Amino acid sequence: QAQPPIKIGINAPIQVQVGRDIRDGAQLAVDEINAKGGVLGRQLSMVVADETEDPEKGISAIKKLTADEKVDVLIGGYTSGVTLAQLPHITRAKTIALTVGAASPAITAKVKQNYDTNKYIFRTGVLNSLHLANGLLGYMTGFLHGELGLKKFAIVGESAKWVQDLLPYLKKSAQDKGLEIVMAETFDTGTTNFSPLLSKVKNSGAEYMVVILSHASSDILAKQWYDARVPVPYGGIDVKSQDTDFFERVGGKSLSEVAINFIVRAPLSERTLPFFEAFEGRYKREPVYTGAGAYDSVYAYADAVTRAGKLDTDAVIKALETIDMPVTTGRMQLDESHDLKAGAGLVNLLFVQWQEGGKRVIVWPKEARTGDYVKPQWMN
Amino acid sequence: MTEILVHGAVTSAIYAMLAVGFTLVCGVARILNLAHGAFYMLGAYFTYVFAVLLGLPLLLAAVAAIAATAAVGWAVERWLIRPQRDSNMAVMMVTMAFLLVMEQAVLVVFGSEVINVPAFVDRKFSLGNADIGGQQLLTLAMAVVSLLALWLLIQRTRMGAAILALSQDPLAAQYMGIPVNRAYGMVVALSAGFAALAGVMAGPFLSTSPQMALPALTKAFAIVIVGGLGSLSGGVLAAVLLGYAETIVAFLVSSSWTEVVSLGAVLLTLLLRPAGLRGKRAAF
Amino acid sequence: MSLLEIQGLAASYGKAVALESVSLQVQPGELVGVLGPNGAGKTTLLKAISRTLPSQGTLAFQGQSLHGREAHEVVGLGICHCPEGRRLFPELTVRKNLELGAYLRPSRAEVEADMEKVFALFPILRERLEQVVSTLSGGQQQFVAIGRALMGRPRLLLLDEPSVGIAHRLKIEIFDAIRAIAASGVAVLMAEQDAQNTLRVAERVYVLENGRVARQGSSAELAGDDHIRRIYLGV
Amino acid sequence: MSSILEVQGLTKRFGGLTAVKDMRFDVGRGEIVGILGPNGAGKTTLFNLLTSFIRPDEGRALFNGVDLGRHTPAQVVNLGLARTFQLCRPFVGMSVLENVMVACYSPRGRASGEGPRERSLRMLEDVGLAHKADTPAELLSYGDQRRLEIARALATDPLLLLLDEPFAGLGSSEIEPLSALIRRLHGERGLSILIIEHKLREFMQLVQRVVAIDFGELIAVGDAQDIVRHPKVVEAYIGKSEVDLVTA
Amino acid sequence: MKITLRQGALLAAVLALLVAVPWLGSGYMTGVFTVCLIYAIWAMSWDFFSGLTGRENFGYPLFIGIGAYASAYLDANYGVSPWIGILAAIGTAALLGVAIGFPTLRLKGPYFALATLAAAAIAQRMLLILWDITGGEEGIQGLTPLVYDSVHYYYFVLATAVVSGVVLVGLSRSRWGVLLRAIRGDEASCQAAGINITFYKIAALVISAVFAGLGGALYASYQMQVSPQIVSVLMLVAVVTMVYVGGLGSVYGAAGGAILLSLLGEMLRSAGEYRLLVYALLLIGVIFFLRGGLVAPLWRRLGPTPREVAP
Ligand SMILES: Nc1ncnc2c1ncn2[C@@H]1O[C@H](COP(=O)(O)OP(=O)(O)OP(=O)(O)O)[C@@H](O)[C@H]1O
Ligand SMILES: Nc1ncnc2c1ncn2[C@@H]1O[C@H](COP(=O)(O)OP(=O)(O)OP(=O)(O)O)[C@@H](O)[C@H]1O
Ligand SMILES: [Mg+2]
Ligand SMILES: [Mg+2]
Repeated sequence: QAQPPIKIGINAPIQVQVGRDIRDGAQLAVDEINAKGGVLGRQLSMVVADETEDPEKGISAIKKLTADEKVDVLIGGYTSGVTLAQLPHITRAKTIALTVGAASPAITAKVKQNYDTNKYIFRTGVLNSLHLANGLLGYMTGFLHGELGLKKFAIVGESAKWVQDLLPYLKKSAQDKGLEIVMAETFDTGTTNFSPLLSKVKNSGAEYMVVILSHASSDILAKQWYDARVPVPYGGIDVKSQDTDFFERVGGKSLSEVAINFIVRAPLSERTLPFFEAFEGRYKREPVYTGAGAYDSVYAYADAVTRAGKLDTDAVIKALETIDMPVTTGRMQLDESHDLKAGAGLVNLLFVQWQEGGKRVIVWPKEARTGDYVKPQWMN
Repeated sequence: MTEILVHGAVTSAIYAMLAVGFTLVCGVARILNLAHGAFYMLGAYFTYVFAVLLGLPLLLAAVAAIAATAAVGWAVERWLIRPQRDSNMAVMMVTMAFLLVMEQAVLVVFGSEVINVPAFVDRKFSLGNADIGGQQLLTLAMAVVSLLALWLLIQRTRMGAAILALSQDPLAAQYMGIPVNRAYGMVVALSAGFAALAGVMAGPFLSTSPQMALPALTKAFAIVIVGGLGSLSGGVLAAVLLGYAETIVAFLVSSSWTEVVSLGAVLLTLLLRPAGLRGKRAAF
Repeated sequence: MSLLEIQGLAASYGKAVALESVSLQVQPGELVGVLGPNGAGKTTLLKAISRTLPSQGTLAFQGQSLHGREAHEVVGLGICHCPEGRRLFPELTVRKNLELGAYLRPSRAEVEADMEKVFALFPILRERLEQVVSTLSGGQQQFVAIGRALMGRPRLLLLDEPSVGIAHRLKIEIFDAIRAIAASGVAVLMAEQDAQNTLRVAERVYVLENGRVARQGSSAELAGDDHIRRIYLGV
Repeated sequence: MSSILEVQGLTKRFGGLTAVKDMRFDVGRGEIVGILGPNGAGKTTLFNLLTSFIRPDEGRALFNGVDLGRHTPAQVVNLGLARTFQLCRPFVGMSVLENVMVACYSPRGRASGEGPRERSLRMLEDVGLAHKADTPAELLSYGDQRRLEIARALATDPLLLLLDEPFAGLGSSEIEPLSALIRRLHGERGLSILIIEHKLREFMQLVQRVVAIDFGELIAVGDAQDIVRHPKVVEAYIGKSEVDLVTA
Repeated sequence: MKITLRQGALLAAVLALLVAVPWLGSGYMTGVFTVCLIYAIWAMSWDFFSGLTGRENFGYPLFIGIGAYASAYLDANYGVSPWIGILAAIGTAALLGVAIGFPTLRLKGPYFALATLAAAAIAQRMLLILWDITGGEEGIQGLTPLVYDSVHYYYFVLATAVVSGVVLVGLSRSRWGVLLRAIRGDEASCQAAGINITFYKIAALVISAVFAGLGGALYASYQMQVSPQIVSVLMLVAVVTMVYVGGLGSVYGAAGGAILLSLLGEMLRSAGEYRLLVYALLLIGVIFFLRGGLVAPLWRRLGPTPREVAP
C-alpha cells in the first residue's frame, strides 16, 4: 500500500553558503510538505549531489542523480557555467529540472529554440539577468534620474560573458533614455585592487556608479570605495551584497550601497515572513536568495504534481507551465520559455539600500518603498 | 599621474612583502614552498581571530598573528618539508596539500565569504588628487621598514651569512658548522612571518577569504620569476615593476588586462632572461 | 691521550658496506696520511669522522664521543673537513667562501689575519678575492677549498685528496704547506692518492683496502715496504 | 692534410681576463698530444672552445678541415670529437650501463652498427667497469666515475678524444691500467688524443708531443722530452729541482 | 625488459575489470570510469614527459585545453564532426607543443615549470577576455558526442587509453626512455655524448601534448561542453596528483593513480564541504607513508627480481 516516495534530486555546490542554502531550503519545504501528508499521498524524499563550481563535477552530479538515483525532479544549480554545461545531460535524461541559482538567459532560451528537446528545463528560483538589466534600467531612469536628477553614470562590471552580453544593451538603452554614460568598463573577476578603477570613476565625472557583479569580490569593492571616500555613490546588480551579513562582513563600509534583490524580510507575499521564521528557527541563520528559491521550487513542483494528478513527466511539465502560486518572493508565474516572470505583483525586483546599522531599506520601486534614500556620509 | 604613483606604490609594497619570503625559501632551501599562500591567509585570519573573536588590542593581535604564522611556518618545515626534502616534487606536493588543507579548514570554520579584518587606520588621505585609505599608506610604510630590516639581517648578521651559504650548498654549509636544519626552519618561519605581515596589513582592504591563498601564491610566483629565484633585491624590483605595470594598465587600459600583463611579464622574462632580472646564473 | 681515537669503526651506504672495523689514532699536531686505492673507503672514513655519515664503533675526539653529535657541532669542537669534490659555495665570491670558513668564529680581525695566512699559501687568491668561485679554474678552486678549511682554525683538519687537479709544481708546495700547517700544531688527517708526496710529508700512514686498514706505520717504514712500493709508488 | 685538428688563433676573454689568447697548434692524425700548464692557464677553457660549449671571441679551430665554431656541442661530437669533463658528471638515477648507452644512441654510436647494449658492455669491458654495469652511476667511487666518463666518450666512436685530467683522483694502481687503455685505444683504433693532466710522470710516459701554455698563451710546443727542459716550462710549471724526477 | 607473469596477471585482471564495468556498475559508474580513463591518458602522458625529463610541465592543461577548445569550436561554429575534431585537437596540440617547447625547453628545473604555468594562466585569462570567441567563463556548450551510446563511448575511451598506454610504455622503454632520463641528469654530458637534446626534448613534449589534446577532445565531446576550468590550476593539480599518487616515472603508476583518485573523488562526494579537506589529508598521508606512490612500487614488486649486483 505504501507507495515509494517521490525523489527529489538536489544539485548544489555544498562548499559555498548559497549552495548549502539550496539544500537546506529544499529540505525545509520537503519536511513541511511531508508533515502535511506529502503529495498525492506519497512522501517526498531528497538526495543531494555536490555539483561544486566545476562543470565536470556538475555534470557527474546530474548523472548520479538521474542514472543512479533515478530522481523524479532536479532542483538546484548555482553557477551559470555549470548549469549550462549540465543542460544537455539533463535533457538526455529527460528529467525535469528546476534551476534556482543561475541567471543566464541562455539557460531557458533553449526551451523556446527547441521545445521538444529542452522542455524539461525551468527556472523557478531567480530572475534572469535580462530582467535584472531591465530593472536596473528602470532604477537608473526612474529613480536616479527621475527622482534624484542624476545624469552622468559610470557602469562597471566584472569581465564575464553575461555582463558582456548585458553591457551594450544597458548602455544603449540608457543613452536612448537621455542618460549620459561617461564610462563603461569591465574588470577581471579576480581583481583585488579597485583603486585604479575607482579613481577612474571619480575622474570621469560620473554622478553614480552602476555595478554589475556576481562572482567578483563585492566586499573589497565596498571597502576600497569607502576607504578612499569615493565621491560617487554606487549600486546595481551585486549578488554578494544580497547576503544578509554583507554589511557586517565589510565592517559597515557598504553603507548607502543599493543592490537589486528579490527576497528581503518584508511581506512580499503571505509566505515570506513565515519562511524566514521557519528557516531561521531551524538553521539559526538567515537564508540567502537561493534558499528561498529552492524552497519555492519544491512547493512549485509539489503543486504541479498535485494538479497533474500523476508523476508523468509530460503532465507535470504542462502543469508547471501554468503555475500560478504565491511564493516567498511574490507570485510565481512562468513565461513561454519556462522562465520566472518578473514585475509588480509577481516576483519583483527590489532596490535595497544598506543603511545605518545594517538596516535594509527598499528604495525602489516606489510602491514597495520602505524608507528614504541616503547619500554616502562624505557627500553631505 | 599622482594616482598611478601612489596606488602603484601600495600595490608594489604588498607584492614585495608577499614575495620576499617566497624567494628566500626558493633560493635558500631550493624548494618551491607552495604553502606560502596559506601563510598570507593565516596572517589575516589570525588577526581576525585575535582581534575580533578574542578581543585583543589590534596591535597585539597583529604581532601575535605574525608570530603564530611564523610558528606554523616553522612547523611546516619541521614536519612536512624536512622529511621530504630530498625530492622537489614531494615537497611541492606536500606543501600544496598543506595549502589545500588550510584553505579548506578556514572555509569550514569561517565560511566561504570575505571576513572583516580590522584596519589600523580608518581615514582617507589625499595626496595630490589621489584619495587613499590610511591603511593602504600604512602598508606602504610597513613594507619599506620591514624590507630594510630584512636586508640588514641578510647582509650584516651571521644568520644572513648562514642563509647565503645554505643557498649555495647545504652540505658544504654543514662543513662550516652551520646548523642546517635549524637554519632551514628559521628561513621558512621568517618567510611565513613576512607573508603574514602582508596578510595583516592588506587583509583589511583586500580580500580576506579562503580563496585568497592561491592568487597570493601565484602572484608571489610571478614576482619571484621576474626577479630571479632567490634574489631578494630582484624580488623587490619585480614587485615594483609588476605593481606599477598592473596599475598603469588598469588606469590606461582596463582592469581586466592586469592579470594578463603580469603573467605576460613573467613569460617574457623567462624567455629573455631565464634566471630573472637579478637571478644568479644557474641559481638552481 | 690521542686527539682522535677510532676503534672498530664501520659504515655503510644502504646495504653496501664501505668501512668495516677501522681503528686509527691521530695525536695532536700530527700529520697522518690515509692511502688506498679507489673505493677503499677513505672518503667514507673522513665523512664518518665529520659526522656527515652515520657509523658504528668508537669515535672519540679529545676523549669525547662524536656519536650522537651532528655535523655542525663537530665543527664547533674543532674538526674542519675539506671534502672530496671541493664543495665550494659556487655562486659566492672567494672572499665570502673564505669568510664562511670562519663561520663559528666571527671576529673580524681574526678573519682578516687568517685570510692573510691563506694568501701566503695561495697568492693567486688575493687577486681573485672578488671573483665568483664557479669561474675559477679547477686548481684555483682547490686552493679555495683548502683555504676555507683553514679559516676554521681547526684542531683537527680532515683533507680529502687535497692535491687533486693541482699542477705539478704547486702540488709539491701544497704538500709542504700541509706539513707546515701540522707543524703549527694542527693535527691533519689526509686522504690521498699521491703516495709519493704523502709518504714524503706524513709522519704516519694508514693504508686502507676494501674498507679495512691493510697496513699502517711510519712513513719511513711504509716507504720501504715492498707491497706499498709496488702498488702505490709504482716502482 | 695530416692534421686532424688545427687550432688557429683561438682567443677567449672573460671580462678583463684573457683566459685563452691567440692559441695555435695542430694535432696530427693518430697522435697523442698533451697540454701542460699551471692551474688557471686556460686548458679547460680551450677544451670548452674546441667542443663549442663556449664560443671563441676570435680565431677558429678546424677539425678535419671543418670549422668547429659553427657547430653545437652535440654536432661536434658527431663529427668525431669527444671529450670528458674535469669533474665527473654521470647521469644520476641511471645505471652505469645506461649511462654508456646514451652515448651509443648518438649518430656515430649508432652508425657503428652494434646494438647499444652490446656496445655499451664492450666499452665498459674496455675501461674495466663491466662488473658494475648495473650499479647506479652516482654510487661509483671517484676513480670509477672517471672510467665511466671515458667509456661514455668512447661509445660515440670518436676520432679525436679530449681528456681533461683523466687521472685526477686515481691512485697509481688505477692509473696504470687506464694509461694502458689509452695507449691501446691509440694503437688499435688509431685514435688521436689530446690530454690535459697534472700527474706528470704518467703524463710524460703517454704523450708524444706537448703543448705548454701559461696565462692563456702558448709558451712552447714540441717533443715531450724537450718540452720538460724548456726553460719557460720549467719556470712556469715544473720547478727546477724536479726535472729529473719527471723525466726519469 | 618484458613484463613478468605476475605483472601480466595484474594487468589482465585490471583490464578485465575495466571491460566489465558496464555490467558491474550502473550507467552512472560507466560515466565515472569514462572520465577516469581520460584522466588516465592525461596522467600517463604527463608522466611520459615530466617523469622522464624531470621538467614538470605545469602548462599541461594548456595542451588539454587547446585540444578541447579546437574540437569544440569547430563543432559549435562549423558543425565539424567530432571525429575530425579529434584530429584537429591532436594537430593543434602538437603545434602548440613545438611553439611552447622552443622557447621554454632550454629552461631548467623550476623555471620550466613556472614558464609553462604562466603560459597556461595566460591562456585561461585569454579565454575570458576573448569571450565572444570562446564563450567566456561559460565556455562552449551543446557539443555533439562522438558516440551517442554511453557504453559504446566508454569502450571507445577504454580502447584509446589502452593504446595510449601501450604507445607510451613502448616509447619509454625504447631509447627515448634512456635519453630523456639522461637529459634530466645532465644536459652538458648529453651533448658531450653527441645527443641532440633540443630535438628529443621538443619531440617528447609534442608526444605528450598530442595525448593531452586527444584526451581534451574526448573529454569535451563526452561532457558535451568545454569551459575555462579545463585549463585551470585545478586541472593541473588533479593530473599531477594522480601521477604522484600512482608513482612518478612509471606509466603504469600514472594510469593506476588516475583510476584510484577518480574513484576516491567519487567516494568523497558524500563528504560535502569536507571533501577537499579529506582529499588533501589523504594526499599528505600518501606522500609520507607511501613514498614512491601507491601503484608503481607494487608494479615493481611484481616485476623481475633485480640481478645481483656484483660486489
Ligand atoms: N653514496 C654512496 N652510496 C653507495 N655506495 C657508496 C657511496 N659513496 C661511496 N660508496 C661506495 O663505498 C665504497 C667506499 O667509497 P669511498 O668514496 O669512501 O672510497 P675512496 O677511498 O674515497 O675512493 P676514491 O679514491 O675513489 O675517492 C666504494 O665502494 C663506493 O662505491
Ligand atoms: N666563466 C668564467 N668567467 C670568468 N673567468 C673564468 C671563467 N671560466 C674560466 N675563467 C678563468 O679563466 C682562467 C682559465 O681557466 P681554466 O679553467 O681554463 O684553467 P685550467 O687551465 O683548466 O686550470 P686547472 O688546471 O686549474 O683546471 C682562470 O683564471 C679562470 O678563473
Ligand atoms: Mg674519495
Ligand atoms: Mg681545468
